[in-house]
Amino acid sequence: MNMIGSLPPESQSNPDRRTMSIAVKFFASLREQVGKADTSVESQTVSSVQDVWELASGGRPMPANTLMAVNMDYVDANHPVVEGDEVAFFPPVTGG
Amino acid sequence: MNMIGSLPPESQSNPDRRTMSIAVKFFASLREQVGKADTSVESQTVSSVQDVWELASGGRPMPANTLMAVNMDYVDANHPVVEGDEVAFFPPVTGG
Amino acid sequence: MTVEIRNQDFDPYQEVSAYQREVLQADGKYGATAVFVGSMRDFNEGDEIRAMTLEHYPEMTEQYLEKISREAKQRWDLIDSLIIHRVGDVSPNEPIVVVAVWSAHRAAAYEANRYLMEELKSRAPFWKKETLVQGSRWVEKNT
Amino acid sequence: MTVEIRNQDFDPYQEVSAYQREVLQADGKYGATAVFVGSMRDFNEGDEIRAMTLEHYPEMTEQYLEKISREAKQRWDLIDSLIIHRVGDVSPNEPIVVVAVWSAHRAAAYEANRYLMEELKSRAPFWKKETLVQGSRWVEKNT
Repeated sequence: MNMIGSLPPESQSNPDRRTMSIAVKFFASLREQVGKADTSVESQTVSSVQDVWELASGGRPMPANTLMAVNMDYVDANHPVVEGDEVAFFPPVTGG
Repeated sequence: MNMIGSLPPESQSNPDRRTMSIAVKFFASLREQVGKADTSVESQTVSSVQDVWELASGGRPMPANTLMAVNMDYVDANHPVVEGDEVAFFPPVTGG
Repeated sequence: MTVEIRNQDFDPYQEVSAYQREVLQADGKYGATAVFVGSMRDFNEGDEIRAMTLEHYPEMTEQYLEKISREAKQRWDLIDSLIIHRVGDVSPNEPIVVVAVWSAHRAAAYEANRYLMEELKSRAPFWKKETLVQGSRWVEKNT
Repeated sequence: MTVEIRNQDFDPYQEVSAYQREVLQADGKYGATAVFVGSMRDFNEGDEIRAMTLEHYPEMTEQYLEKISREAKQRWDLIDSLIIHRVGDVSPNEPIVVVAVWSAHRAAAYEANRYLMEELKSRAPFWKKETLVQGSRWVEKNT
Protein backbone atom coordinates (compact mmCIF):
# COMPACT_ATOMS: atom_id res chain seq x y z
CA MET A 1 0.00 0.00 0.00
CA ASN A 2 1.27 3.47 -0.81
CA MET A 3 0.20 5.06 2.48
CA ILE A 4 2.28 7.37 4.62
CA GLY A 5 2.59 6.43 8.26
CA SER A 6 1.39 9.19 10.53
CA LEU A 7 -1.49 10.89 8.74
CA PRO A 8 -5.02 9.66 9.57
CA PRO A 9 -6.13 7.12 6.92
CA GLU A 10 -8.96 9.28 5.60
CA SER A 11 -6.75 12.15 4.54
CA GLN A 12 -4.20 9.72 3.08
CA SER A 13 -6.51 7.68 0.97
CA ASN A 14 -8.41 10.45 -0.65
CA PRO A 15 -6.68 13.74 0.14
CA ASP A 16 -8.50 15.94 -2.34
CA ARG A 17 -11.92 14.27 -2.12
CA ARG A 18 -12.04 12.92 -5.63
CA THR A 19 -14.74 10.35 -6.32
CA MET A 20 -13.18 6.91 -5.88
CA SER A 21 -14.45 3.76 -7.51
CA ILE A 22 -14.00 0.57 -5.46
CA ALA A 23 -14.90 -2.90 -6.71
CA VAL A 24 -16.65 -5.01 -4.06
CA LYS A 25 -17.18 -8.76 -3.82
CA PHE A 26 -19.23 -10.84 -1.40
CA PHE A 27 -18.80 -14.59 -1.05
CA ALA A 28 -20.73 -17.56 0.32
CA SER A 29 -23.25 -16.81 3.10
CA LEU A 30 -22.45 -13.06 2.95
CA ARG A 31 -23.20 -13.06 -0.76
CA GLU A 32 -26.58 -14.60 0.01
CA GLN A 33 -27.30 -12.21 2.91
CA VAL A 34 -26.34 -9.06 1.04
CA GLY A 35 -27.98 -10.40 -2.10
CA LYS A 36 -25.17 -9.70 -4.53
CA ALA A 37 -21.82 -11.18 -5.53
CA ASP A 38 -20.21 -8.17 -7.22
CA THR A 39 -20.85 -4.48 -6.94
CA SER A 40 -18.93 -1.25 -6.78
CA VAL A 41 -19.04 1.85 -4.65
CA GLU A 42 -18.41 5.32 -6.01
CA SER A 43 -17.87 7.87 -3.27
CA GLN A 44 -15.90 10.93 -2.20
CA THR A 45 -16.00 10.03 1.50
CA VAL A 46 -15.06 6.35 1.63
CA SER A 47 -11.68 5.84 3.26
CA SER A 48 -11.60 2.41 4.92
CA VAL A 49 -12.76 -1.14 4.30
CA GLN A 50 -15.42 -0.54 6.99
CA ASP A 51 -16.78 2.41 4.94
CA VAL A 52 -16.90 0.21 1.86
CA TRP A 53 -18.91 -2.42 3.75
CA GLU A 54 -21.43 0.18 4.90
CA LEU A 55 -22.02 1.56 1.44
CA ALA A 56 -21.97 -1.76 -0.38
CA SER A 57 -24.10 -3.72 2.10
CA GLY A 58 -26.78 -1.04 2.39
CA GLY A 59 -25.84 -0.19 5.95
CA ARG A 60 -26.37 -3.60 7.53
CA PRO A 61 -24.20 -4.53 10.51
CA MET A 62 -21.10 -6.51 9.61
CA PRO A 63 -21.16 -10.04 11.13
CA ALA A 64 -18.50 -10.33 13.83
CA ASN A 65 -16.49 -13.07 12.09
CA THR A 66 -16.39 -11.42 8.65
CA LEU A 67 -13.07 -11.69 6.80
CA MET A 68 -11.90 -8.92 4.51
CA ALA A 69 -9.36 -8.65 1.71
CA VAL A 70 -8.10 -5.69 -0.28
CA ASN A 71 -6.66 -6.66 -3.64
CA MET A 72 -6.70 -10.29 -2.43
CA ASP A 73 -4.64 -9.70 0.70
CA TYR A 74 -6.23 -10.18 4.10
CA VAL A 75 -6.72 -6.87 5.97
CA ASP A 76 -8.82 -5.62 8.89
CA ALA A 77 -11.76 -3.23 8.76
CA ASN A 78 -9.62 -0.13 9.40
CA HIS A 79 -7.49 -0.75 6.35
CA PRO A 80 -7.53 2.23 3.96
CA VAL A 81 -8.81 1.92 0.42
CA VAL A 82 -7.74 3.80 -2.71
CA GLU A 83 -9.17 4.30 -6.16
CA GLY A 84 -9.32 1.05 -8.09
CA ASP A 85 -9.05 -1.30 -5.11
CA GLU A 86 -10.94 -4.58 -5.04
CA VAL A 87 -12.45 -5.18 -1.61
CA ALA A 88 -13.90 -8.57 -0.68
CA PHE A 89 -16.03 -9.67 2.29
CA PHE A 90 -16.57 -13.27 3.25
CA PRO A 91 -17.34 -15.58 6.18
CA PRO A 92 -14.75 -17.85 7.82
CA VAL A 93 -13.29 -20.21 5.22
CA THR A 94 -14.15 -23.91 5.10
CA GLY A 95 -11.98 -25.48 2.41
CA GLY A 96 -9.81 -28.60 2.50
CA MET B 1 7.07 -66.31 29.45
CA ASN B 2 6.32 -68.99 32.06
CA MET B 3 8.85 -67.74 34.60
CA ILE B 4 8.28 -67.32 38.32
CA GLY B 5 9.27 -64.00 39.77
CA SER B 6 11.76 -64.37 42.59
CA LEU B 7 13.99 -67.28 41.64
CA PRO B 8 17.26 -66.50 39.86
CA PRO B 9 16.84 -66.90 36.07
CA GLU B 10 19.18 -69.86 35.80
CA SER B 11 17.24 -72.10 38.15
CA GLN B 12 13.96 -71.02 36.55
CA SER B 13 14.86 -71.69 32.98
CA ASN B 14 16.39 -75.07 33.37
CA PRO B 15 15.74 -76.34 36.89
CA ASP B 16 16.84 -79.93 36.42
CA ARG B 17 19.69 -79.32 33.98
CA ARG B 18 18.20 -81.01 30.98
CA THR B 19 19.91 -80.37 27.68
CA MET B 20 18.07 -77.49 26.03
CA SER B 21 17.97 -76.86 22.30
CA ILE B 22 17.78 -73.19 21.28
CA ALA B 23 17.49 -71.99 17.67
CA VAL B 24 19.71 -69.00 16.95
CA LYS B 25 19.57 -66.44 14.12
CA PHE B 26 21.98 -63.69 13.15
CA PHE B 27 21.06 -60.88 10.77
CA ALA B 28 22.78 -58.28 8.62
CA SER B 29 26.27 -57.21 9.75
CA LEU B 30 26.17 -59.62 12.72
CA ARG B 31 25.42 -62.48 10.35
CA GLU B 32 28.49 -61.53 8.35
CA GLN B 33 30.70 -61.09 11.43
CA VAL B 34 29.67 -64.35 13.06
CA GLY B 35 29.71 -66.10 9.69
CA LYS B 36 26.35 -67.80 9.94
CA ALA B 37 22.67 -66.96 9.59
CA ASP B 38 21.12 -69.88 11.47
CA THR B 39 22.48 -72.22 14.07
CA SER B 40 21.37 -73.86 17.28
CA VAL B 41 22.86 -74.35 20.70
CA GLU B 42 22.42 -77.53 22.72
CA SER B 43 23.43 -77.07 26.34
CA GLN B 44 22.62 -77.94 29.95
CA THR B 45 23.98 -74.68 31.32
CA VAL B 46 22.53 -71.97 29.08
CA SER B 47 20.01 -69.82 30.92
CA SER B 48 19.96 -66.35 29.37
CA VAL B 49 20.13 -64.70 25.98
CA GLN B 50 23.68 -63.62 26.89
CA ASP B 51 24.65 -67.29 27.37
CA VAL B 52 23.16 -68.13 23.98
CA TRP B 53 25.25 -65.38 22.35
CA GLU B 54 28.44 -66.69 23.90
CA LEU B 55 27.88 -70.24 22.75
CA ALA B 56 26.54 -69.39 19.31
CA SER B 57 29.06 -66.68 18.45
CA GLY B 58 32.07 -68.71 19.54
CA GLY B 59 32.78 -66.47 22.52
CA ARG B 60 33.22 -63.19 20.70
CA PRO B 61 32.23 -59.99 22.51
CA MET B 62 28.72 -58.77 21.76
CA PRO B 63 28.73 -55.38 20.01
CA ALA B 64 27.30 -52.72 22.32
CA ASN B 65 24.33 -51.84 20.16
CA THR B 66 23.20 -55.43 19.47
CA LEU B 67 19.44 -55.99 19.52
CA MET B 68 18.00 -59.28 20.71
CA ALA B 69 14.69 -61.05 20.34
CA VAL B 70 13.31 -64.23 21.88
CA ASN B 71 10.52 -65.79 19.85
CA MET B 72 10.37 -62.55 17.85
CA ASP B 73 9.82 -60.26 20.83
CA TYR B 74 12.48 -57.75 21.77
CA VAL B 75 14.28 -58.64 25.05
CA ASP B 76 17.52 -57.70 26.80
CA ALA B 77 20.56 -59.89 27.31
CA ASN B 78 19.43 -61.07 30.76
CA HIS B 79 16.22 -62.50 29.44
CA PRO B 80 15.86 -66.22 30.29
CA VAL B 81 15.62 -68.84 27.57
CA VAL B 82 13.78 -72.14 27.60
CA GLU B 83 13.81 -75.26 25.49
CA GLY B 84 12.61 -74.59 21.96
CA ASP B 85 13.11 -70.81 22.03
CA GLU B 86 14.25 -68.96 18.92
CA VAL B 87 16.84 -66.33 19.81
CA ALA B 88 17.88 -63.67 17.29
CA PHE B 89 20.74 -61.17 17.31
CA PHE B 90 20.94 -58.18 15.01
CA PRO B 91 22.35 -54.68 14.65
CA PRO B 92 20.22 -51.51 14.91
CA VAL B 93 17.47 -51.61 12.32
CA THR B 94 17.51 -49.45 9.19
CA GLY B 95 14.21 -50.00 7.40
CA GLY B 96 11.74 -47.51 5.99
CA MET C 1 5.67 -25.75 -6.58
CA THR C 2 2.31 -26.18 -8.23
CA VAL C 3 -1.20 -25.10 -7.28
CA GLU C 4 -4.31 -26.09 -9.21
CA ILE C 5 -8.02 -25.48 -8.79
CA ARG C 6 -10.20 -28.14 -10.47
CA ASN C 7 -13.90 -28.06 -11.18
CA GLN C 8 -14.08 -31.76 -12.10
CA ASP C 9 -13.54 -34.96 -10.14
CA PHE C 10 -9.91 -36.16 -10.14
CA ASP C 11 -7.89 -39.14 -8.90
CA PRO C 12 -5.42 -37.79 -6.33
CA TYR C 13 -3.10 -40.79 -6.57
CA GLN C 14 -2.89 -40.63 -10.35
CA GLU C 15 -2.25 -36.90 -10.08
CA VAL C 16 0.61 -37.30 -7.61
CA SER C 17 2.06 -40.15 -9.64
CA ALA C 18 1.87 -38.24 -12.91
CA TYR C 19 3.30 -35.08 -11.36
CA GLN C 20 6.20 -37.02 -9.93
CA ARG C 21 6.92 -38.68 -13.27
CA GLU C 22 6.30 -35.78 -15.64
CA VAL C 23 6.96 -32.57 -13.73
CA LEU C 24 9.13 -33.33 -10.70
CA GLN C 25 11.77 -35.31 -12.56
CA ALA C 26 13.88 -35.74 -9.44
CA ASP C 27 14.33 -39.51 -9.54
CA GLY C 28 16.61 -40.69 -6.77
CA LYS C 29 16.67 -37.27 -5.06
CA TYR C 30 13.64 -37.57 -2.81
CA GLY C 31 13.56 -40.13 -0.05
CA ALA C 32 10.25 -38.93 1.37
CA THR C 33 6.86 -38.10 -0.11
CA ALA C 34 4.03 -37.08 2.20
CA VAL C 35 0.58 -37.01 0.65
CA PHE C 36 -2.65 -35.89 2.26
CA VAL C 37 -6.02 -36.43 0.62
CA GLY C 38 -9.13 -34.77 2.02
CA SER C 39 -12.32 -36.30 0.67
CA MET C 40 -16.00 -35.67 1.07
CA ARG C 41 -17.76 -37.59 3.79
CA ASP C 42 -21.45 -38.49 3.54
CA PHE C 43 -22.11 -37.31 7.11
CA ASN C 44 -21.31 -34.15 9.06
CA GLU C 45 -22.49 -32.76 12.37
CA GLY C 46 -24.77 -35.76 12.73
CA ASP C 47 -26.51 -35.31 9.38
CA GLU C 48 -26.46 -37.23 6.12
CA ILE C 49 -24.88 -35.15 3.37
CA ARG C 50 -26.10 -35.72 -0.16
CA ALA C 51 -23.87 -33.31 -2.05
CA MET C 52 -21.70 -30.27 -1.60
CA THR C 53 -20.89 -27.11 -3.50
CA LEU C 54 -17.45 -25.59 -3.07
CA GLU C 55 -17.19 -21.89 -3.75
CA HIS C 56 -13.89 -20.03 -3.96
CA TYR C 57 -12.48 -16.57 -4.68
CA PRO C 58 -10.83 -16.98 -8.08
CA GLU C 59 -7.26 -15.64 -8.16
CA MET C 60 -7.09 -14.91 -4.43
CA THR C 61 -7.37 -18.64 -3.69
CA GLU C 62 -4.55 -19.53 -6.08
CA GLN C 63 -2.40 -16.63 -4.81
CA TYR C 64 -2.93 -17.69 -1.21
CA LEU C 65 -2.04 -21.33 -1.95
CA GLU C 66 1.06 -20.20 -3.84
CA LYS C 67 2.05 -18.01 -0.90
CA ILE C 68 1.84 -20.84 1.64
CA SER C 69 3.70 -23.14 -0.80
CA ARG C 70 6.53 -20.59 -0.96
CA GLU C 71 6.49 -20.22 2.83
CA ALA C 72 6.75 -23.98 3.29
CA LYS C 73 9.68 -24.13 0.88
CA GLN C 74 11.47 -21.39 2.82
CA ARG C 75 10.85 -23.04 6.15
CA TRP C 76 11.68 -26.67 5.30
CA ASP C 77 14.19 -28.31 3.00
CA LEU C 78 11.74 -29.36 0.29
CA ILE C 79 12.23 -30.53 -3.26
CA ASP C 80 8.72 -29.64 -4.41
CA SER C 81 5.06 -29.46 -3.46
CA LEU C 82 1.73 -29.92 -5.23
CA ILE C 83 -1.71 -28.71 -4.12
CA ILE C 84 -4.87 -29.55 -6.05
CA HIS C 85 -8.21 -28.33 -4.69
CA ARG C 86 -11.66 -29.05 -6.01
CA VAL C 87 -14.38 -26.44 -6.53
CA GLY C 88 -17.96 -26.68 -7.81
CA ASP C 89 -20.40 -29.53 -7.20
CA VAL C 90 -18.85 -32.42 -5.28
CA SER C 91 -20.36 -35.83 -4.48
CA PRO C 92 -19.65 -37.96 -1.41
CA ASN C 93 -16.31 -39.79 -1.47
CA GLU C 94 -14.83 -37.51 -4.14
CA PRO C 95 -11.51 -35.92 -3.23
CA ILE C 96 -11.65 -32.26 -2.19
CA VAL C 97 -7.94 -31.63 -1.78
CA VAL C 98 -4.60 -33.34 -2.29
CA VAL C 99 -1.37 -31.95 -0.87
CA ALA C 100 1.91 -33.70 -1.77
CA VAL C 101 5.37 -32.74 -0.55
CA TRP C 102 8.70 -34.21 -1.68
CA SER C 103 11.92 -33.96 0.33
CA ALA C 104 15.14 -35.85 0.97
CA HIS C 105 14.15 -36.80 4.52
CA ARG C 106 10.80 -37.52 6.12
CA ALA C 107 10.54 -34.86 8.85
CA ALA C 108 10.41 -32.02 6.32
CA ALA C 109 7.81 -33.78 4.17
CA TYR C 110 5.52 -34.59 7.11
CA GLU C 111 5.79 -31.18 8.74
CA ALA C 112 5.45 -29.11 5.58
CA ASN C 113 2.47 -31.17 4.46
CA ARG C 114 0.68 -30.60 7.76
CA TYR C 115 1.57 -26.91 7.66
CA LEU C 116 0.10 -26.54 4.17
CA MET C 117 -3.13 -28.26 5.19
CA GLU C 118 -3.54 -26.21 8.38
CA GLU C 119 -2.91 -22.94 6.52
CA LEU C 120 -5.23 -24.01 3.73
CA LYS C 121 -8.03 -24.94 6.14
CA SER C 122 -7.72 -21.76 8.21
CA ARG C 123 -7.14 -19.09 5.54
CA ALA C 124 -7.62 -20.24 1.93
CA PRO C 125 -10.82 -18.67 0.56
CA PHE C 126 -13.04 -21.69 -0.04
CA TRP C 127 -16.56 -22.21 1.31
CA LYS C 128 -18.60 -25.38 1.51
CA LYS C 129 -22.35 -25.56 1.20
CA GLU C 130 -23.85 -28.92 2.07
CA THR C 131 -27.00 -30.37 0.56
CA LEU C 132 -28.86 -32.33 3.21
CA VAL C 133 -31.81 -34.68 2.78
CA GLN C 134 -33.91 -31.55 3.22
CA GLY C 135 -32.45 -28.19 2.39
CA SER C 136 -28.87 -26.99 2.42
CA ARG C 137 -26.51 -25.11 4.75
CA TRP C 138 -23.17 -23.37 4.73
CA VAL C 139 -20.51 -25.25 6.70
CA GLU C 140 -19.47 -23.10 9.65
CA LYS C 141 -17.06 -25.27 11.63
CA ASN C 142 -14.10 -26.35 9.57
CA THR C 143 -12.72 -29.16 11.73
CA MET D 1 -5.25 -53.17 9.01
CA THR D 2 -2.94 -54.73 6.48
CA VAL D 3 0.80 -55.38 6.44
CA GLU D 4 2.67 -56.69 3.43
CA ILE D 5 6.31 -57.48 2.66
CA ARG D 6 7.13 -57.35 -1.06
CA ASN D 7 10.21 -58.60 -2.86
CA GLN D 8 9.35 -56.87 -6.15
CA ASP D 9 9.04 -53.24 -7.17
CA PHE D 10 5.55 -51.80 -6.64
CA ASP D 11 3.65 -48.58 -7.36
CA PRO D 12 2.68 -47.13 -3.97
CA TYR D 13 -0.07 -44.92 -5.41
CA GLN D 14 -1.70 -47.74 -7.32
CA GLU D 15 -1.49 -49.88 -4.19
CA VAL D 16 -3.18 -47.29 -1.99
CA SER D 17 -5.80 -46.63 -4.65
CA ALA D 18 -6.54 -50.32 -5.14
CA TYR D 19 -6.66 -50.99 -1.40
CA GLN D 20 -9.09 -48.14 -0.89
CA ARG D 21 -11.32 -49.36 -3.70
CA GLU D 22 -11.15 -53.11 -3.15
CA VAL D 23 -10.41 -53.69 0.53
CA LEU D 24 -11.34 -50.61 2.52
CA GLN D 25 -14.82 -50.14 1.04
CA ALA D 26 -15.60 -47.21 3.30
CA ASP D 27 -16.73 -44.73 0.63
CA GLY D 28 -17.93 -41.52 2.22
CA LYS D 29 -16.71 -42.49 5.71
CA TYR D 30 -13.15 -41.21 5.57
CA GLY D 31 -12.47 -37.52 5.20
CA ALA D 32 -8.71 -37.87 5.60
CA THR D 33 -6.08 -40.13 4.06
CA ALA D 34 -2.43 -39.61 5.01
CA VAL D 35 0.10 -41.43 2.85
CA PHE D 36 3.85 -41.57 3.31
CA VAL D 37 6.16 -43.04 0.68
CA GLY D 38 9.81 -43.68 1.47
CA SER D 39 11.89 -44.22 -1.65
CA MET D 40 15.48 -45.03 -2.39
CA ARG D 41 17.78 -42.08 -2.94
CA ASP D 42 20.84 -42.34 -5.17
CA PHE D 43 23.05 -40.62 -2.58
CA ASN D 44 23.64 -41.12 1.15
CA GLU D 45 26.23 -39.80 3.59
CA GLY D 46 27.89 -37.99 0.69
CA ASP D 47 28.27 -41.07 -1.54
CA GLU D 48 26.60 -42.16 -4.74
CA ILE D 49 24.48 -45.26 -4.15
CA ARG D 50 24.12 -47.71 -7.04
CA ALA D 51 21.81 -50.27 -5.46
CA MET D 52 20.57 -51.54 -2.14
CA THR D 53 19.68 -54.86 -0.58
CA LEU D 54 17.02 -54.90 2.11
CA GLU D 55 17.21 -57.79 4.55
CA HIS D 56 14.48 -58.57 7.08
CA TYR D 57 13.57 -61.10 9.76
CA PRO D 58 10.69 -63.01 8.19
CA GLU D 59 7.67 -63.33 10.50
CA MET D 60 9.12 -61.03 13.18
CA THR D 61 8.95 -58.10 10.78
CA GLU D 62 5.32 -58.76 9.89
CA GLN D 63 4.41 -59.34 13.55
CA TYR D 64 6.08 -56.11 14.57
CA LEU D 65 4.32 -54.10 11.85
CA GLU D 66 1.00 -55.66 12.83
CA LYS D 67 1.65 -54.78 16.46
CA ILE D 68 2.29 -51.09 15.71
CA SER D 69 -0.74 -51.02 13.40
CA ARG D 70 -2.90 -52.31 16.29
CA GLU D 71 -1.32 -49.78 18.65
CA ALA D 72 -2.07 -46.93 16.25
CA LYS D 73 -5.68 -48.06 15.94
CA GLN D 74 -6.05 -48.11 19.72
CA ARG D 75 -4.50 -44.70 20.13
CA TRP D 76 -6.25 -42.79 17.32
CA ASP D 77 -9.71 -42.94 15.82
CA LEU D 78 -8.73 -44.68 12.57
CA ILE D 79 -10.77 -46.42 9.92
CA ASP D 80 -7.89 -48.50 8.55
CA SER D 81 -4.16 -48.59 7.81
CA LEU D 82 -1.94 -50.18 5.19
CA ILE D 83 1.82 -50.79 5.37
CA ILE D 84 3.78 -52.23 2.43
CA HIS D 85 7.55 -52.62 2.80
CA ARG D 86 10.01 -53.77 0.19
CA VAL D 87 12.76 -56.35 0.74
CA GLY D 88 15.46 -57.76 -1.54
CA ASP D 89 17.37 -55.89 -4.23
CA VAL D 90 16.18 -52.31 -4.66
CA SER D 91 17.23 -49.76 -7.32
CA PRO D 92 17.39 -45.99 -6.89
CA ASN D 93 14.02 -44.23 -6.95
CA GLU D 94 12.08 -47.40 -6.21
CA PRO D 95 9.72 -47.19 -3.24
CA ILE D 96 10.89 -48.85 -0.03
CA VAL D 97 7.83 -48.31 2.11
CA VAL D 98 4.32 -46.92 1.88
CA VAL D 99 2.19 -46.22 4.94
CA ALA D 100 -1.43 -45.13 4.43
CA VAL D 101 -3.91 -44.25 7.16
CA TRP D 102 -7.63 -43.49 6.74
CA SER D 103 -9.69 -41.59 9.30
CA ALA D 104 -12.72 -39.31 9.54
CA HIS D 105 -10.61 -36.25 10.44
CA ARG D 106 -7.11 -35.21 9.50
CA ALA D 107 -5.33 -35.02 12.87
CA ALA D 108 -5.68 -38.76 13.49
CA ALA D 109 -4.48 -39.66 9.98
CA TYR D 110 -1.41 -37.40 10.15
CA GLU D 111 -0.41 -38.37 13.66
CA ALA D 112 -0.95 -42.11 13.27
CA ASN D 113 0.95 -42.12 9.97
CA ARG D 114 3.94 -40.42 11.55
CA TYR D 115 3.77 -42.74 14.56
CA LEU D 116 3.81 -45.81 12.30
CA MET D 117 6.81 -44.52 10.35
CA GLU D 118 8.79 -43.61 13.47
CA GLU D 119 8.09 -46.99 15.08
CA LEU D 120 8.92 -48.76 11.82
CA LYS D 121 12.21 -46.88 11.42
CA SER D 122 13.31 -47.40 15.01
CA ARG D 123 12.24 -51.00 15.70
CA ALA D 124 11.07 -52.98 12.66
CA PRO D 125 13.72 -55.60 11.79
CA PHE D 126 14.94 -54.44 8.38
CA TRP D 127 18.54 -53.76 7.37
CA LYS D 128 19.87 -51.89 4.38
CA LYS D 129 23.11 -52.70 2.62
CA GLU D 130 24.20 -50.12 0.08
CA THR D 131 26.18 -50.85 -3.07
CA LEU D 132 28.55 -47.96 -3.72
CA VAL D 133 30.62 -47.25 -6.82
CA GLN D 134 33.26 -49.36 -5.13
CA GLY D 135 32.23 -51.92 -2.56
CA SER D 136 29.24 -52.04 -0.24
CA ARG D 137 28.32 -51.14 3.32
CA TRP D 138 25.60 -51.67 5.89
CA VAL D 139 23.66 -48.53 6.65
CA GLU D 140 24.23 -47.58 10.27
CA LYS D 141 22.43 -44.27 10.71
CA ASN D 142 18.75 -44.53 9.94
CA THR D 143 17.84 -40.86 9.64
